[in-house]
Amino acid sequence: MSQAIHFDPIRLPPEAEELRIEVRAFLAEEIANGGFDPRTTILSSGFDREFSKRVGAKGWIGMTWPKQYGGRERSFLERYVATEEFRVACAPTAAHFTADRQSGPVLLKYAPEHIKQEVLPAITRGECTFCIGMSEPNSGSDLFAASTRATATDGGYLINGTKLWTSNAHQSDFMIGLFRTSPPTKENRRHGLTQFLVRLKQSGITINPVRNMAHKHEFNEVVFEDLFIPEDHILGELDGAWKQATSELAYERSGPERFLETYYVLTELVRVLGNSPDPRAAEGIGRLVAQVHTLRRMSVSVNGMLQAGKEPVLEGSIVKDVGTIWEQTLPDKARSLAAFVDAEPGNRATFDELLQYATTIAPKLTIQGGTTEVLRGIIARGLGLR
Amino acid sequence: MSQAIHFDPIRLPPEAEELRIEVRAFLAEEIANGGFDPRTTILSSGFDREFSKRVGAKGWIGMTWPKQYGGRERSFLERYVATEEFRVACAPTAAHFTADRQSGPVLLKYAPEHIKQEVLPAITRGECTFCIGMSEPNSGSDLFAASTRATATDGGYLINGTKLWTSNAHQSDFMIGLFRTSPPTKENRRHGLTQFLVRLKQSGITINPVRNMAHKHEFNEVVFEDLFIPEDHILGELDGAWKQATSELAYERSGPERFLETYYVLTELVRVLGNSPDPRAAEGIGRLVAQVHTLRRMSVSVNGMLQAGKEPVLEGSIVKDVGTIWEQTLPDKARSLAAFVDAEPGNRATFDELLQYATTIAPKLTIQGGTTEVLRGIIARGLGLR
Amino acid sequence: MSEADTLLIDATTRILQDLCDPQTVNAAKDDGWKPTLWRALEESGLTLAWVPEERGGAGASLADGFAIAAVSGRFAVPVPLGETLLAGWLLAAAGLDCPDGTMSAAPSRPRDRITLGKDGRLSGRALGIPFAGTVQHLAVLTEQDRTLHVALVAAKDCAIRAAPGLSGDGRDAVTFDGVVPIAMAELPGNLGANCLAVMGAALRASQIGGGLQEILAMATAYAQERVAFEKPIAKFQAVQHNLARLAGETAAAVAAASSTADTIATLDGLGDAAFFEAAAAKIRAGEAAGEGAAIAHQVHGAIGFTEEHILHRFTQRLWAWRDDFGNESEWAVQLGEFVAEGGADELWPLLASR
Amino acid sequence: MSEADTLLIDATTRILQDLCDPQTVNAAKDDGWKPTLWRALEESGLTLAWVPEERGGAGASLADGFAIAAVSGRFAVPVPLGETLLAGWLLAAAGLDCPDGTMSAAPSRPRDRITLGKDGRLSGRALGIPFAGTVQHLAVLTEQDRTLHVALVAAKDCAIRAAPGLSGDGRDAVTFDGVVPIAMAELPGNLGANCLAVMGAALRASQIGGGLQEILAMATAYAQERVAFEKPIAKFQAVQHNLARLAGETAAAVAAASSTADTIATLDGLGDAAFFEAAAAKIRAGEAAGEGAAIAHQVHGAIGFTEEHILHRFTQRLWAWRDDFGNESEWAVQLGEFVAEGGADELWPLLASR
Repeated sequence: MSQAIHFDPIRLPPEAEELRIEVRAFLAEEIANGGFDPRTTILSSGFDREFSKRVGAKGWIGMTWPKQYGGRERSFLERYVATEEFRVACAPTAAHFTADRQSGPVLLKYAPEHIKQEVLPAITRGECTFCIGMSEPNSGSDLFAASTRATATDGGYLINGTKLWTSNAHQSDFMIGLFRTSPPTKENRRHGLTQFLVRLKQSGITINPVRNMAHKHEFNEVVFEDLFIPEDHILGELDGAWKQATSELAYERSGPERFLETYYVLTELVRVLGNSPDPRAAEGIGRLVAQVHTLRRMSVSVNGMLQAGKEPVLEGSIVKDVGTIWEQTLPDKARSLAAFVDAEPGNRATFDELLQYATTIAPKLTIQGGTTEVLRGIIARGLGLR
Repeated sequence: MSQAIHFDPIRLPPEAEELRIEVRAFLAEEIANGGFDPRTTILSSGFDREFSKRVGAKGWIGMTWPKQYGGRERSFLERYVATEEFRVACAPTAAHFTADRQSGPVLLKYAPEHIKQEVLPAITRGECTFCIGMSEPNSGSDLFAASTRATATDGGYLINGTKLWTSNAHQSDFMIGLFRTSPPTKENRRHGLTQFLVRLKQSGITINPVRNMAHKHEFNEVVFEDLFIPEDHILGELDGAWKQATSELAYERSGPERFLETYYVLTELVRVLGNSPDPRAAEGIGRLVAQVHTLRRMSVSVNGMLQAGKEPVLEGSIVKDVGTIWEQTLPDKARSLAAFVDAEPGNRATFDELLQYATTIAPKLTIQGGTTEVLRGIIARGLGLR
Repeated sequence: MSEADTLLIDATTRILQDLCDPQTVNAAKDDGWKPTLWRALEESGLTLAWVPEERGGAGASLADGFAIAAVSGRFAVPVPLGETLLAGWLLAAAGLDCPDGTMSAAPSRPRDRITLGKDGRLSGRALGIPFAGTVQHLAVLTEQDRTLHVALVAAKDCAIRAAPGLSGDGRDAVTFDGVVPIAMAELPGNLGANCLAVMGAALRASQIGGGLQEILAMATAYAQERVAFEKPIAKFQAVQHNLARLAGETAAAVAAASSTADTIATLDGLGDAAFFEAAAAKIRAGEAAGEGAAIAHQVHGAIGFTEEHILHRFTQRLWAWRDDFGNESEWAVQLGEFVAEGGADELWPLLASR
Repeated sequence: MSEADTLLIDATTRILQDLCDPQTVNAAKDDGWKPTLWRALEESGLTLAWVPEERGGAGASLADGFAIAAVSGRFAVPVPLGETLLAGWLLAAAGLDCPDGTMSAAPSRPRDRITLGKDGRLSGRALGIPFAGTVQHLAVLTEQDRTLHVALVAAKDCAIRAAPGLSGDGRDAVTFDGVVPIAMAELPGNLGANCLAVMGAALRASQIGGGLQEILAMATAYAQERVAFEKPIAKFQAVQHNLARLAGETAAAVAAASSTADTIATLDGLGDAAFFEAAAAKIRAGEAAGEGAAIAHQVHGAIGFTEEHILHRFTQRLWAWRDDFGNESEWAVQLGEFVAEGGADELWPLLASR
């Protein structure tokens, strides 16, 4: 039998709450002076290099990293607070978020020193955008089916093949790519894949847009033709990427972005339902707020336990499962609760616009970054069932 | 790709509606003269041999069967109407329902003539109660794992082993039992089981009660020790029960009892919510009524298509899946909708009592007679996925 | 039980297969295919199926029209076929002649009211009118001192604020203030204020049923093709159960919609039975649209979320259709109030009467 | 963050393991084990953990008491441990001494009111009071001219209509008309009319969290033992996903409950923060109780539906606990009104403040 599920009731420390005040002030000023517009950010990809540079200047990208690489050595709970404030404010973080959350920590752990010194400080300055080259046309949920080859050559590797669903590749400087350096073995089908740092701004790489059903350019197909990558751009163990995949997963699964993706719908729902909702509307708000509060408390708890050196792996996966299902169903619940809100001009135009957008993007929330099916398999493994 | 899902919008024919009037008059009189009490029937097992005899006298048991066996050769839509009226009136049909729905049709198809002549007319008179001996301690969802042995002996078989979850065995005259006559083969693990007619009122059979979580005696453990069954009590093909299992399944899966098991909760909910419900309550009622109406129309349609010689096998399984999930979740939805009904004495006492009972029995509705998991596997097969 | 003309259904299916194949439409660079499709539908009489021959229509049965709607759902038809059918029905019901070309009907939202002044001019506003920005005419249900009228209006005479809606077909805001109808007549006595809502709901339920049938087929086929973890995903129990649930939602929508269509086709006028069935069908089909679209997307994974895949042509229309002519909540409150008024002991007789 | 005393939790766990093992209790022929259990709990000071030592209690922290409640949930404790804790807290809050023996607290339903007359007699009625039919005393929150009082009442002085409730523990109707309290005192100013509801909700949420943890463990273990179709059912993806969902519901209940307990334990009095957390916890834990119980039963199949299996000891209490001290709907309306009053732009600051 597995360990009991546990959530320490962690509160954010004073330094995190102080940071929150700073972040809020920054965001308010950004909005006031036209630095970004929340509505536009929601409806677009939220990619804004200038904004990212301003965030970097504040020291809020890679803020948990060592100072020698441009980090601020702040706690994960401080990062948590900054992340949730940026998310709720609908700020355009796409140009730095992937590097901040995923790629930077991978480099910190696996990159050679000269690459760390080159790339990490640039990330913290908001000057460096990363994308993740994992999925392929025939390898989505099953990452270990990846077939894009990295063939050994003089001083490095030649890459041939195609990555798919690569968010923001067309606007990125780097990719962390998963390539096949050896065939899988009989004993271990996960063997033979290696992570590489890929510099995207060079020949040998063709990036084709894949528009989504909201008609936006978010995904890409990235085609590699004899792209040379020097040997020192290998991140971690040759053929051993499968050992590295789980290193930062608890953080990645339990962040506030795992349940706040459609939070703006709740804000606008409360607005259109007004200050004196009838019992039907009040009950609906109450249940939604109870859920989002609980998710946030779960998420804070996992981040706090991680900071304290515990390993809440099962709890982290659960946050993502429950959180993504919730943020996915939120638009439908909001639609129903707002059914009787009067449609006089101005009353619900913003709500309707954002609801329509959220409805359209909702399907991806339980697919991207690991489907619900895969995630529940992971939870089942955590329960000892697999 | 499978055939598209289809539901002919079948209406009940005039003769069925005439029968409905008769059945309603009968039930109203029964209630009026104390023949049965709906509330008591809900809270008990609903087993009443005298009532069954009165129903038999009206010609409403085995009503679709040939007249030579006591049947009335009425249509399946007429039987449908009688079944739903009995169910909604919460009449005590347990003493005849199993024989009427399942056992009688099996006998009609597979029993030798002299057994048909002996047993079927007795069933139609309401004098003969059947139970179904399928499940065993280690064979629940997986019926083909049954291990109770039928060993060939002079002129028949000796039965040894244990059946479990046998509803009403302690009050039944007969069982249709599934026993192992041969081991399974490598090619076909379903091979080797045979259906037998078992006379329960004899030695060699021990029936032990298994109380349910509502503390009621509904299930039994039936232990066979060298019970002799004559050869002519075999129903169908020796070792070939697996070929027979599906014969009447579409009827069995699509009947009104597949979604009306907790219908009384809806009736009482409408009562406690009153004639002028607020939007919250009205919406709740509206959605529940839309669903039960749809289920009923699906169920009528499947029965009508069967009567017309079509084979809506997939549709029948879907009725059971959607229907049992609905009747299972109904108590919880009703609880929530009635949350603000005032508790003044008398106002909601009946509702609360029945709701509590329905909450307690709800878990079994997606387990008995084939779990949701098994049923969805069957639907998936119908879709061509397996 | 009413029976639709199978020849007519086959003809509709053929036209849509030829000229409105979702794959071809999705890949088209411009809207050049639209006039061709519309002409074929119009020439075959499908667009005015519900209009008697003497008023310029095809004089098909009510059952036929609902069957056309269901087929249009199976193709996620992006031209106002259902809307023109409905507008034609409304005009014909009031004894008005029908123009050629595309039409839509207003109002769609239950609380929108359009009134007819003593000066013969309309006033009021209707939101979320499907295709309003692109059709030639609108059939409008309007009131004058509690008397119901049907008005034929030229779309160009109205102030229309275009909104693409979820499907891109347009869910436009139409302001009728000051508009003088092209023609007008009183609604006959056997139809009430909810007649357009009831017919619209029944039509949308039929389309949702058709759309769900198609995404069930698509998702089933995709699950058998797509390989993950070295086997077709159809072999995973989680995928099988998701598809079984999608089949259940599809079944419910199809059953509720065809029951409603049959009720309207076989009864005279649109009384309580039609209201009850249409309400139940719009609620249940609307719920199924939401659940079903979510499951179909989950089975398809990332590919189903792309512009180039046709799944969104269906799911976005399913989402849009559930909002038209009353959403689930609006109909549920009406149905709940109707049931509550009858009382607990009348609920079963009501259900059994259907 | 508050920390409960691990020694105390261990002690509670040991007593319950020894004297209240669900399997033993379930198989017991009579209630003979109950006094033994109660004595052990009382002697170890657990029953009056929330009462200061000078008032006859153990003087444990608020965090300790909630930890005891969570453990009691893990054992589906069928004696009024949580209820006596709560009653003791209420009496102590008003500065009253606590009697020995079993207690419960009233009212439990949000709309029940008990008033104190000028003649010093109570009037009013409270429904669904846990264990009221078997406890010795009741702690009652009562009003006199808008001033809140706490009264200690002998159960035998009240008119009690027994009802077993879902769990069999008793959810009894208590009529207080004419009852003279044994002792009485005003509620201090830092507690409001909702104090008993807030503490009761927090307590029940903790118990629900504990109960869910236990049925998750039971269902997980059963799935690994039970064989069907020639393999442990734990190997079926459908069962794995059901258990993953149960884990999610358990996690939500546990997280919400422990957050609430921590809030109450670390703040002074029961202000808006305690109300907000308790409301959210009772809503979310109540939802989890319903979903979780259904999943646990589905995984267990027929065996879990029998009297002889202990699962129902947990699921029936989960169902009962979600009704006590305000059900999900009642709390949700209150919470929704609170949020709405603050307005849309204050929601995030409110959430972030927790």
